[in-house]
Amino acid sequence: MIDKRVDSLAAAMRPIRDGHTIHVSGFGESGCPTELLHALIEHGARGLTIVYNNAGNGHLGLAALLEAGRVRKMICSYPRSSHSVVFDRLYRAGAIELEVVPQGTLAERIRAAGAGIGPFYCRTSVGTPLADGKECRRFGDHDYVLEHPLRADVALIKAETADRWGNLTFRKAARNFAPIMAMAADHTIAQARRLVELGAIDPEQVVTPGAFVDAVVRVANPISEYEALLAAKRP
Amino acid sequence: MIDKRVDSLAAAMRPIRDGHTIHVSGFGESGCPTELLHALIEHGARGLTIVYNNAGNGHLGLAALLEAGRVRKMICSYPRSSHSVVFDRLYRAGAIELEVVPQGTLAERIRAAGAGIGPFYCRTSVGTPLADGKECRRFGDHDYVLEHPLRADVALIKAETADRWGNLTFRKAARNFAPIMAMAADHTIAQARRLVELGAIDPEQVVTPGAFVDAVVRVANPISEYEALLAAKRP
Amino acid sequence: MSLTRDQMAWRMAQDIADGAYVNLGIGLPELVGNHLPPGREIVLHSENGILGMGPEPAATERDYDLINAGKKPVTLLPGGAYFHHADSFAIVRGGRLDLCVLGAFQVAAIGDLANWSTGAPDAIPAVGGAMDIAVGARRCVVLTEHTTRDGKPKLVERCTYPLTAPGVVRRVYTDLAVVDIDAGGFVVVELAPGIGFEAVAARTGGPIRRGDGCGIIALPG
Amino acid sequence: MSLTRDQMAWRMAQDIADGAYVNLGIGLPELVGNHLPPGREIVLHSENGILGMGPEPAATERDYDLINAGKKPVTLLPGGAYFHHADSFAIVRGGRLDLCVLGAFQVAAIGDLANWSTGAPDAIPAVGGAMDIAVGARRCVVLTEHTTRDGKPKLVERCTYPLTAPGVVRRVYTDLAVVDIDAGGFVVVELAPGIGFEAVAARTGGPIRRGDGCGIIALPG
Repeated sequence: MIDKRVDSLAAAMRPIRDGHTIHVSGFGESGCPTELLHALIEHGARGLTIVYNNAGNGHLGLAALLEAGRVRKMICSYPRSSHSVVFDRLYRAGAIELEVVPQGTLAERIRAAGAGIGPFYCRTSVGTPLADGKECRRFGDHDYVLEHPLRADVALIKAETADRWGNLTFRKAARNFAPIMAMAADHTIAQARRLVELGAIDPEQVVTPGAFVDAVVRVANPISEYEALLAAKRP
Repeated sequence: MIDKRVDSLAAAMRPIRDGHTIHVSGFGESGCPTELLHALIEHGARGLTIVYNNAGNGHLGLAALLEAGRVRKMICSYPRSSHSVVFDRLYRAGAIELEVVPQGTLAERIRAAGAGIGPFYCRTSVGTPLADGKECRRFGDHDYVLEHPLRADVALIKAETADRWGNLTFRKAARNFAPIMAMAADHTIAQARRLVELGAIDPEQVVTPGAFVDAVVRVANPISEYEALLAAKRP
Repeated sequence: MSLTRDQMAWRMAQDIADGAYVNLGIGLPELVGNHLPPGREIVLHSENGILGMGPEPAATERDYDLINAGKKPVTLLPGGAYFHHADSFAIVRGGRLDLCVLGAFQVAAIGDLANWSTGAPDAIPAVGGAMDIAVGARRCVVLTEHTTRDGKPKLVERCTYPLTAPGVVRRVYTDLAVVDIDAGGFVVVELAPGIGFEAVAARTGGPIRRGDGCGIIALPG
Repeated sequence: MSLTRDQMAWRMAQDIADGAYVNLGIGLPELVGNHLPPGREIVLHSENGILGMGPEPAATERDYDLINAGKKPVTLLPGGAYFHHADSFAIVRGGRLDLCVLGAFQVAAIGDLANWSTGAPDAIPAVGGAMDIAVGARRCVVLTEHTTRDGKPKLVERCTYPLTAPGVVRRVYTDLAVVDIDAGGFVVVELAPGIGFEAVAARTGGPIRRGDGCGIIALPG
C-alpha cells in the first residue's frame, strides 16, 4: 500500500542531512511551508543550501532557520524586503553566500531539473552582470546564456489538500514555486492543510501528481507570517 | 472587451496561410481537433508542416488533410498505426517529408518554444540514429544532444470547456499535447465542447490560461474517430 | 508643471489597448492599475502566478495567498487564473505578455534599462523578475520621474548602473514628458502642461529631440 | 517448457515492488498489468498523461478520452491523475518512474536496447516514447520472447538494429529464463521449468553464464 502520510513534522525531517540543498516553496509569505522550516530547525541539519525566491521575513520560518545559523548559501531572486532583517545582517557580516538568479530563470532551472533535461539556453540576463562567467551563444537573431538545472536533495512545500498517494492541490497564488520544486527534488515533503481520502481529489484537478511527492504532513492551521509580523510590531 | 469566441469554424481558419507550421493536439483520437482539421481542408491552405504525435487514422481529420495533399511535412513521434493508411501511402510514394522525434523530446521542444527559452540539452536519443547530425555534449556523467524549440504559426487544439477569455479545461487523457501546443504558437485556436460564462471555470482549475489562446469555437458534439473507423468497416 | 505620480500613471494607462495582457512592475507602475481606462478589458499578470488581477481588496477581505509581485493583497477578476511559476514566466518569455511597465534607475538613449541595482558595494543584489519581464514582454515601457531626487538625469546616454536588459525600452513616461526611443535616441512626443521642450532636454542626459507633432499631455478634467 | 506470454508477464510482475511507479510498453509488456501481485499498490504511468491506470473497462464503459499509450481504453484508479505531455515526460526523465518494462527486437550483452526499428529500408520510422522511457526510468527491464519467430537470438552480443538507448537494460524476462545483465554480459538467474541452461545459452547470441544460485521460475499453482 502507498501511504505517504507521515505522523509528525519531526518524522518528516528524517531524510534531511547536513549539507543538503533544499527547495523551499513560497513567494513572500504566500505558499511558504513555515511549519516544515521550524521542524527543520528542530531537526538540526547544518550547512544547508536553500533555494527560495526571497530571503525570509521577520524572525520566523526561513528567517528563523537563517538566524539559527543552519544555512551556508541562499539561491534566490529577491533577497531583500522591508522585513528581511536576518538575511541582511548575515550577508553584511559575510556569514552567508548568495547566488542571485532572475526569477524566471530560477523557475525554469528548477523545472528543467524536474523534467530531467540538461542545461538550456535562455535570453534573460544577456548583457547584464548576472551573465558574467556564463557561456553565451547566438541562435538565430538572439544571444542566449547557458543555464543549468537546479535540483535539490529535498523539497519542502506547502499545499492545500493532499491524499495518501501524495496528490496535491494548492490555494490561489500560494501555488507559485511548489509544483516545480516538488518535481525537482530527490525527496519532496509537503505540508497540507487538509488530508483527504484517496479519490477525493478530482483527477482533472490534481496539480502535483503523487509521483512527485514522498511525504505528506498535516498542518491544519499554518502560521500566518503576516499576522506574526503584525504581532511583533505591537507594543 | 475580450471576446475570443468565433462564430464559425471557417472564420477561425482565416489567420492560416500557405506554408504555415501547425501544432495539432491529440494522441491517437484522444484530444484531436477533428472539426478544426476539416475546416482547415475547407480553408484550402497548402504546403503545411504539421506537428502531431501520430499521422492520422482512416480517412478523416488529419488523414483527410493528408489525403487532400495539403501537407508538405509531418513532425511526429509515431507515424504508424493499423489505420494510418493515407500517411503510409504518401510516405512510400515519397510525397511527404517526415521528421521523427522521440515523444518526450517532441513534448519538451514544444514546451521550450512555449516557455520562450532557447535550445536545451537532452539525454534522450544519445547513441541512436535519431541523434545523427545533432550537437552532442557531455555535462557531468552524461551525454546530451542539443534540441531546438519547436514553435508553430498556429495551434489547433481540442478542449472541453472554454470561456470568452480563452481559459480552457480538458477531458481526461485528451489533455495530452494541447496545453503545451497552446503555449507554443503565434495563434492558438481551440474547439471546445462547452462555452461557459466568464468566471464559471474555477480559477484553480484553469489548465490553459486565456493568455495562450486566441480563438475559441464551439463544437458541441465532436466526431468520434473510433466510431467513424467502426462505421467504415461495416459492410 | 510636472505631473503627480497619479497623473503619470494615468497618462501611461491611456496607452494600454483593450484586451492587452500587461505586467506592472513594483512601485510606481503599480499605480497604473488604478487608472485603467473604463470600457477596456485589460488582463494584469503577476509573476507569482496570476492572470486577471483585480484591485486591492477591502481591509477585511485581505488574503495573503492572493498577493501581487509587490507582496500586496489583490483580488482576482472573473476569468482570472492561477498557475505555477514556470508557467507564469512562460507567459512572459513565450510572447504572450503584450506590455510591461517597469520602473527605472536609468534608461539609455539606445533602450538599455537599469532598474535592479545601483551597483553600490554595500547593496544586497536582488533582481526579482525584472530581467525576465524586460526581455520577454512584446513591448517594454518605463514609468519613472524624469530625474533622481537630487536632480540627476535618469534618461542618459549610457547606463552607468548594472543593466537589467540591453535595448528593450521603447517609451518612457515621466513627470515631464512622454519620450520615445528610436535609432536616433530620445524623442519627446508629449510634454506635461506648462513644460517646455528645453526644460526636458536640460534634465535629460542623452541625445534628445522634439518629435514631429509633439503635443501636450491631456490630463483628465 | 517455454512460458506462455501470460506466464512471462506473470513472472515479470512478481518483481514489481509495492508502491512502484511503472510504465508498461506497448504489446507484450501491457499484459503485465493483468498480473500485478495482489496486495501491492502499483501505480501505472501512461505517457499520454495518466498516473494510476486501472484495467480495461467493460465494453459498455469504453471512453476514447481515456486510453493508454497503445490507444486501448483503460480506466483510472482512485488516486489517479491526468496531466499534459510535458509533465508526463517530466515524470519519466525526472527520476520519478521506478521501472519501465519494454519489448525488444534485440538486447545486447552490454545493456543496449533496440526496440523501435528493424532498419528495413521500406519501414516507416516510428519511435513513440520508447527512447525517453528507456533513458529516463530508474530501472529498465525487457519482456520478450527469447528468440525471433524464425529462431534467431534476440539477446545478442551487439545490436544490429538501430538503438533505442545504449546500456540501459538491467534484466530480461523471456519465455525461457530470467536473465540479468552485468559487466560480464548475460547472467541466467532463473530458468523456465524444464528448460536447461545449455538450451538457453544455445538460443542466446552473446556471452552468457549461469548465475550463482540460479533457480527455476516458480509459476502460480
